[in-house]
Formats: sequence, C-alpha cells, structure tokens
Amino acid sequence: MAAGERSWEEIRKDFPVLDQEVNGRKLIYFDNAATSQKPLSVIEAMTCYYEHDNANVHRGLHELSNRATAGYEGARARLAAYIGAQEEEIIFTRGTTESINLVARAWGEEYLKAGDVVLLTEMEHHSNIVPWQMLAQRRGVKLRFIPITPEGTLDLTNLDQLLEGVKLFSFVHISNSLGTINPAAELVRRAKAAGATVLVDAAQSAGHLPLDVKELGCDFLALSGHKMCGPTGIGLLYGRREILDAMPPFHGGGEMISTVTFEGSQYKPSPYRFEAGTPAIAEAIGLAAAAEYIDGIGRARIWEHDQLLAREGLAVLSQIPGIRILGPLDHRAGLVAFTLQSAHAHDVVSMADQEGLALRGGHHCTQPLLRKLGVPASSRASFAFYNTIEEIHRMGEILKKVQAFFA
Amino acid sequence: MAAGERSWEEIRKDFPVLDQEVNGRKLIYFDNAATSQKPLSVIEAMTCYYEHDNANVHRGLHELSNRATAGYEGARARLAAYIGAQEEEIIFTRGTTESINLVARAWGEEYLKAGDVVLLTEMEHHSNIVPWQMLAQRRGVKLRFIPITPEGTLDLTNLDQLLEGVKLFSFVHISNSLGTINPAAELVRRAKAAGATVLVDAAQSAGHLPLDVKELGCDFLALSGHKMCGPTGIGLLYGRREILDAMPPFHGGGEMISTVTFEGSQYKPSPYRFEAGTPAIAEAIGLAAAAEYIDGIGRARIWEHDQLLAREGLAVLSQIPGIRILGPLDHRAGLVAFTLQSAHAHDVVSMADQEGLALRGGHHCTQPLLRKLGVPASSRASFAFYNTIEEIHRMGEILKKVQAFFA
Amino acid sequence: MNLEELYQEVILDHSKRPRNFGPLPDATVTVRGDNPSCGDEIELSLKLNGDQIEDVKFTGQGCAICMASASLLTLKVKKKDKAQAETLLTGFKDMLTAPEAPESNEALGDLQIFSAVRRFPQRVKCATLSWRALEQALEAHAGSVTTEEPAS
Amino acid sequence: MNLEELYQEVILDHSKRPRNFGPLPDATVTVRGDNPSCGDEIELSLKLNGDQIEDVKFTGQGCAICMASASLLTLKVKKKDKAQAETLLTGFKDMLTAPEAPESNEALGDLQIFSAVRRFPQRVKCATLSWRALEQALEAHAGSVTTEEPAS
Ligand SMILES: Cc1ncc(COP(=O)(O)O)c(C=O)c1O
Ligand SMILES: Cc1ncc(COP(=O)(O)O)c(C=O)c1O
Repeated sequence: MAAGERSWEEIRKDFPVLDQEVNGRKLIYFDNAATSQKPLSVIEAMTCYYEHDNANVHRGLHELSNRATAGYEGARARLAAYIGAQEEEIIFTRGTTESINLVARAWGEEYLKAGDVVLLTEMEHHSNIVPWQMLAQRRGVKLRFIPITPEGTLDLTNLDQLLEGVKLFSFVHISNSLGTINPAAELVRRAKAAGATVLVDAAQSAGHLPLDVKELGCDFLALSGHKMCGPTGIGLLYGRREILDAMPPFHGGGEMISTVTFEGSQYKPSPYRFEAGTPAIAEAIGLAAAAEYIDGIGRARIWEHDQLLAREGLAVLSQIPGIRILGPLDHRAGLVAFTLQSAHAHDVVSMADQEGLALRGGHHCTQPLLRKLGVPASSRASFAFYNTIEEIHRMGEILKKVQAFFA
Repeated sequence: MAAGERSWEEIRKDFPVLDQEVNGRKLIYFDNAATSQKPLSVIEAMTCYYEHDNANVHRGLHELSNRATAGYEGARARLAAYIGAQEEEIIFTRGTTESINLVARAWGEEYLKAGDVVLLTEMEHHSNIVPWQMLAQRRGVKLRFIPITPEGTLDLTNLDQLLEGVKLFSFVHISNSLGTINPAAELVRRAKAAGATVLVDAAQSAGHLPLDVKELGCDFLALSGHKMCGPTGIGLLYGRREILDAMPPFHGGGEMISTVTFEGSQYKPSPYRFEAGTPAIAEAIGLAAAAEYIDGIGRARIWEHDQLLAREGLAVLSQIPGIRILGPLDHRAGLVAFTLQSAHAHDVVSMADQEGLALRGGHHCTQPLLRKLGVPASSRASFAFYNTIEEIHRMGEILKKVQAFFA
Repeated sequence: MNLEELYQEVILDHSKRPRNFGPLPDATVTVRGDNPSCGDEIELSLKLNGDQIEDVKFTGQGCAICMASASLLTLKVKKKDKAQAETLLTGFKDMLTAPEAPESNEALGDLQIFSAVRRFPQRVKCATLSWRALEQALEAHAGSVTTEEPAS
Repeated sequence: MNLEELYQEVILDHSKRPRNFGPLPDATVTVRGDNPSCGDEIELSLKLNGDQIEDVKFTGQGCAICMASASLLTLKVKKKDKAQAETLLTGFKDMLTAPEAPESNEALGDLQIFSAVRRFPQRVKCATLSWRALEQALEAHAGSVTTEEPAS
C-alpha cells in the first residue's frame, strides 16, 4: 500500500452488502464473476439523480432535462475515458449480451453473408456463442472454434490456419469458467493482420485490469456494468468510429433518428443511431460512478490484489482432498472453478451457503466448454478487491468440511 | 377523497425531486409524459436491493442469489398482476421501444413476409413507426396508416377497409403528442375480427389508468417503467402465452437457453427465451415497487385526478392569446400540447424554464404527425397525479408573460 | 447449520450407493431427464406389464439430492401398479412445490425426508427430475424431459 | 430571471423582423440547414463573386434565437470576402462552443449578444444553424446540413 492509499480494509467498508450474516455466519461473497457488489458511491449517484435531477434526456430544454442530459452524456465521456475510446464510440446497452447481439444484428447482418466464417473459441460464454449461432441460422455464416489445451488455455498452434478467411473473430478476454487470461493484444494483432474484424468480450476483465481499446486495437469491445461495481441494466459496446459510422442501426425508435416521415427515416450518427428510446439514464450515471470509484483505487492496484487472491485461492483449494481445479495454474484471473470427487457442484454450493459462503455451481454459461472438459458441472469461487485472505482461508475450512461430509 | 385515503398533498411529499427550486422559482414539473418522477418507495426498493440482496439471478444456489431471484421473479408476478396477465407472459425489456423492436424482430421476421401489411396510425410515436419501417426494408412488408381527423382523433370511417389483409395492427393507446385516448378495446376487437395480431403501445396509459390485457384482448402490449414512477432501464412486453410459446428468440445468450453445444442450441420456454443475459434486476424490483405504489393510490383515483388536471389545464391554456391547442378538447388525457402564434416552442420552453416550469418543446417523437398538422414544433405540458391545480394556474401566468414578451 | 436436514443420512446413503442403478435391458419404456442448468442427467427405465411396474432402474449422474431421489423412487414404485405410482408422484410433487406445504403424507414413507428441499427452491428441480421422468414413462412415452420450465 | 440576457432587444427585434429575409434569385450557392429535433429549418443563399460575398439572404422558420442569428449573420457577412466571413464564423462558434469561454471578441460586434446562449446548451444549435449552413456554402457546396451531430 503506497502512502496516501486507502487500505483494502477501509475500501471494503464502502460495500454495505458485505456487512451481513447469512445462515448465521458472516457472509463471504465469492460470486463476483456472476455479479459484483456496489459501493455506496454508486448507489448514491443513482439515488441523487432520482431525488434531484430526474428527467428525460436529449430533447429537453428545461433545467432538469439539461442536468439529466449532462449526467448521461457525462457518463458516456467517463466510460470512454475508462477504456481509452472517444465518446462517439460508446454505445450504452443492457450489458455484454446485448452488446454482442447488437454487433451480430447490426454489423453481422450487413457485412456477413452465407459461407463467411466467424471464429470463436471453445471457452466462450453462451452470450458469445448463441448470437452467432442465430446469425448462422439466419444468414448461413459458418462458425469455427479455436480449441483449448488440456490446461485450459487457447491452443494457438494452428491460429493462422484457423484465421484463414475469417470475417469476424470474437473472443473472451478472461474466461469466466477457467480464469484463463487470453493474450488479447496478440490475438487482435494476428486477426487484424488476417483481415478479420475483432470483438473482445471484456465482461470479466473490465472491472479488474487496465483496458485501452486503442492499445488492444480491437474493433468492438463489450462489457457489463454490473460486473464492475456498477448497477444492473447497463453495459456498453465500444465500436471503432469508422465502423460505427458505416453501420446500420439496431433498434428503431426515438432518439436514434434525425427525420421521420410516413415513408421512411434518416438516422442520427453514432452513438445515437444505436440507442433507440429512453436510455438507462440513472444506470449510466451509476456506471460512471463505478468507473470513477474503480479508477480511484486504481486498476493496476486492483489487478495486483486480484493476483494475490488468485494465488492464495489456488493454494488453499489445492489442499482439499479429491479436488480438480479447472483452468491454468498460473497467469490466471482471480476466479477458480473446481470439482470435488465426492460431491456434486450443487451439493458443494448448497453446503457452502449454509456456512455463509456464496459460490456458484453449474455450467457458468459455458456448457460446450464443460462438455469438452468432461465436467458436468463445477463450483466456482470468484474474487473481487474487497475480498480478503481470511475469507479465502475460511473457504478452505468450509470446503474441507463439505468434502468430508460427502466422502 | 374517500375516508382513509391519503390526500394528494401528502402523496406529493413522496417525491423528493419535486421539493426544489429551479432558477430561483419553485419547480413545476410538467414533463411527465417524457418521464415521471419516482417516489421514495421505488428509490428505496432499489437501494435496499443493492445494500442487502444484490446477486445474479436464476442459476445461483446461495442465499443472496435466492433473494435476488425471488425479487426479480416476484417483480414479474407483480407486473403480471398489474396488467392482468400471467407471469409467463411478461418479458422484461428496457422499455416500450425495445418491446416493440422485440416484436418486430422476433415475431415480425418469423410471421411477416413481403407484401404483408402492418397497420399503424398517423399519431404513432417514432418507436412504433421506425421498427416497422426497418422491417419493411428487411422484409418488404407494407405499412399503412389510419389517418387522423382535424380534431386529432383517429378517423375510423374506413377502418374495415384499412384492416383488410392486415397481419399486424400496432397502435398507441394514449397519444403522447395529442392526448387522444384511442378506443383500444374496440380497435382490438375489430382488428382481431379481421384476423390481425394486435400490439398496444401503452407507454402513456400504463401509469395513469387501469389496464387489463385480457379485457383489452390484445396480443402484445408494451410499456416503459420510467413513465409510471419506475426506474429507467426497465419496461416490459406482454405477449399472449400461445404467441410467445411459438415465437423464436430475440437476443441469444445466457439464461435464455436450456442446452448449448458447439453445433446449436435449444431455447427455454417463455419468458426466459426472450431475456438473454443478466437482466435489469434492481430495475425490475424498482418497477414492482412502482406498480405497488400506484395501485396503493389506485389507478381509478389517479385517472380521475388526471381528468381534473386535464380539464383545468385546457381551461387555463385556452385563455392565452394566440394559442392553438393540439388534439381533442374533451375525452383526453392529462397532457396538452400547444403552439403560440408569437413564439416558437423552443422559446416558450426556455422562458418557462426560467420561471421554474418544466415543459417539453419539439416534435415529441411524432414528426410525421406534426408535419401532417402543419406544426413545426409544439410545447407540451403533461401532468401526473402529484401535480396540483395551483401549478396549473402558475403555468397560465407564466405563459401569458411569455406570450406578451414575444408578441 | 441445518444442512443435516437437507442431507439426511438416508439421502447421503442413497446418493453414495444408489439402488437399482444400471441399465434395464428388457425395459418397455425409457425416459431421459436432464437439468441443463446444472448438468444433472438421469435415464429412467421401466418394465411395464400392463398396469404393473415389474422392474425399474436408472443410470446417470447428478447431485446427491437428484441421485438419492431417483434411487428412492425406484424402491418405492417397483412392483406397484400405475395408479399407486401416480399417487406417490402427486404426493411427492405436492410436498415440494404446492403453494402451501401440505400436511405430512404418511403414504410417502421414506420419501418424506425430501420435504426439507422445499426450503431450497433452487434444489427442487434436483429432487423432482427423476419423478418427472417417471411421469412421462407412466404415460408410456419414451423421450426426454427437462427441468427448464416457465415460472409457474 | 436572466431571460432578458438570452432574449436581448436586438435578438427579439431581429427575430420579429428578420433582415435579408427572402429568396435570392441569382444565388450561386444555397444550403438548407435543419434542426430536426425542434423543427428549425432555414435556407441560406449566397451570391459569390470570386472570393467576395456580394449578396446573402435566407428563408425558413425557427425559434427566436435561430431567426435572429441568421438575420444578423446576413448583415455581418454581406460584402465581406470569404476569409473575413470565415474569421467571423470561427469566432462565433468559439464563443458558443469552445470548452473554455473565450475572451470577448470585438471583431464579432453585435454578434456578441449571443454569448449568453452558451449557458443554454440545448439552444446552442439554434444559434449555430445558419452558421453551419454558411460554413458549407463558403466551401461552395450546395446541399444541406443538420444539427444532429455526435457529441463531440
Ligand atoms: C465472459 C462473459 N461474457 C459475457 C457475459 C454476459 O454478461 P451479461 O449477462 O451481463 O450480459 C458474462 C457474464 O456472465 C461473462 O462472464
Ligand atoms: C406513446 C409512446 N410510445 C413509446 C414511447 C417510447 O418509450 P421509451 O422511450 O421509454 O422506449 C413513448 C415515450 O416517449 C411514448 O410516449
């Protein structure tokens, strides 16, 4: 901890939800990959908006509407800064899933035709598989998958071959099921060299490490607010300006048009063209507060702490008899999925919950991946910067008990 | 006011935002058709969720996730009750615009083919025009419009003819630009008799009067949470169960699938099939609190008060020299749009704002309608149950001043 | 912790050593049930002779609740007729999903140890998976069932 | 109320009696500008002779700010050369939209009465509509401009 920095202990106090008992035990929230908790500053930013400034945006000429517009467009600027983009490149969506669907619909239906190849990886979340399968059904595009190694990293041996003829390459930055950190910049570089448009699913990285879309070089990037200390109901799609400028709209409605006649309509430029209807105003403001909060701590510092928790988590879990840890053993994110020989993931999670420990069990929206790994379901502990080493040790004790119970 | 009922004065105190000065004057918020204000109970429901229960829904097995799921699915049940539907018939969306786009994409692309007719009205909001124009471009469907009379009501003289061969009829319940209340039940009945599927845009009616989809008989109904005292970022699409069961999905992703393989996916039944990804959990909970709040007052009582405000608003406005009031003079909702001979709508609204009066000026997302009326832009005062007769009288004084200033 | 309530001895025992586990070569009807959200998969096979359930076995894998429930199911319905099995089925489902918890149902016998599952809403589908398969099998429909159903 | 600041006498006067209002039959370039979000529509016509703006007129309708701005524009740029008009254009836009409010700019003369518009962000496009049309006309491109631009 550098001079002047708030301690992790102090920071943890910003999260009211963490201060509670569950089933008579102090809550240990290790389900951060599913959704993160929210600091007071985020909750208050939204309350403040509703109690003082609430109005619809853009077309308003009165004071409240000016404030709401300034808040909403200010949030766009804040998020642009958060990922190194320009304001025009930030489209607010409900989250990663809607962002990817937006690309599949608006970009995919315009630029992809029957036989074109979309390259994915075997470790994608359903939200980066199903939209492309749906597009494949509608348009006849072909899907191709980069395989994974037994360690749970991408097998890049044949990448050049796999990239051949690829129109779009869409991949997950950090796997929510394996903790694998993919070499995003390298993947983007090679895919761009092969002529592909590239989308990065940053759902699991956006709240944890520094992200710069210009450095990454990707064309699209998707993230969810609720996974980075922000509210539910908001996320974004980054699109490179030249791409967005040429892209047809997604939804039709108010705010995204410049002129409507009974015969036809003209659309506004990006980002408005892609934001039909009243947007999630309070949520955008909440998300900006989350970006502010995270950068207040510093993403480099957060990532360092993540790494510490990841190492400790791995060390503690490795000592549970009969455990199988999924994903790589080093260079990984602060989430660890595992199976116990004696107990099914559901039983593990139910029992852990009885001890106040919140884990997630199941397929983590990566059914094809788990099938490939021969794992019907896994349990997952995922950490955030407000988690502690003590909590990880408590987890170790609880899981030992669970293991013994079912053994 | 019946015995035991809270007075409107008391009710008004539930809205913190109303208690402020704007430009040195007491705020008069008459921009309710753009978005409504939120009572404390709605704000607190969301704060409480974030401070105590926040977790991702559905797939979780731990306590917080159970609470979040119960909250989210409870909200679905609450909203189903609010409009007389079954839970399976409620799809949460970002709002009316997304709801209509969902129908245009998922239902429209499945059931409409080139040459099929979609019937709209000339008083539709852009969100009920542009999605169909986009579908027309993609699929070659034809759009037809029910004309309006000079008074601003639907001209139903040739309705039977207009309904001929119509596959989908989509119309606004209450016009946000004219205040016209369309005879929804009759329109639905006649359209269904002609074999059309019917969508009702209830954006402007949902927070103001009792709604029952079974009584209305419509197939789809769309509404926005933020216009009925709920949060931004949430709304819903009601779909009749038999229709939803047969409808293909909208977005692809997590939560909406039952099985995913690299080769293809199977989808869940409604409503989950239409809710890909992490939903707007806190917002759904907030919207349920809004439904609870509104029904606590009673929609019949709210509608009665609306009518009182509408009558008084019309009476006061009629006395402004050189005013032209748009829309019908009786049987109308509590919103009044008008033009002043001497002053452009922008000037009216800017000046009103200087007096703390929030109006909206422009085309109100109904450009084709205003063009037909020969009005480049109008000013609009739209009321909610927390507004008062005194505020309406203040508006009269302010507008007289504005008129005199520019005359 | 009230875990012991959920994982009673009998449940643990049946999940670790499921009875009637294995293929049933002379089955007259086989139904596959899966719970895609967690990976539970079981296959229930019945040998029906008229209205009589002559034999019943299952295979598959799943959590302790799921396995124990299937195991106890086989013990309970073997050698029963369809009507008796249906009564058990209804009683079992009611115990877990009826809006109001029903009175204790003696006819269910051992199966009553699953009544605690009621309080773990996400686990109800683990306990009912094999019973949903049975339901379909009794209608003598081979095929598959899934726990993914609309909120009802 | 500081409304009088926004609607100064000169602005009211020009909006009620716009100067150089009407068609310009011998125009060399005409640009249509519209602000679809509020219905402002103006058409600006220039008669260019080499670098010289020999004549300029406009038609259309819009709010007081929009009309007054167009009217004053015509007075200011008539008989000026392109370079002078461009200097005015830059100065006018900076006055309203530069991130930091610039020092008062004597060269703008009367146009400085629009500086209050800065504080009414939604009205900036009303004031700049005719100037955006001028910008395009100076490049001698007939056509149309719109105020609907990305946040910049
Ligand atoms: C890697 C990854 N991609 C996409 C998603 C989907 O995000 P959301 O549900 O917020 O749309 C998730 C979240 O579960 C994820 O972990
Ligand atoms: C009649 C009508 N329909 C649709 C909409 C669009 O609603 P939203 O912007 O919440 O999607 C509105 C709101 O402006 C409306 O008034």
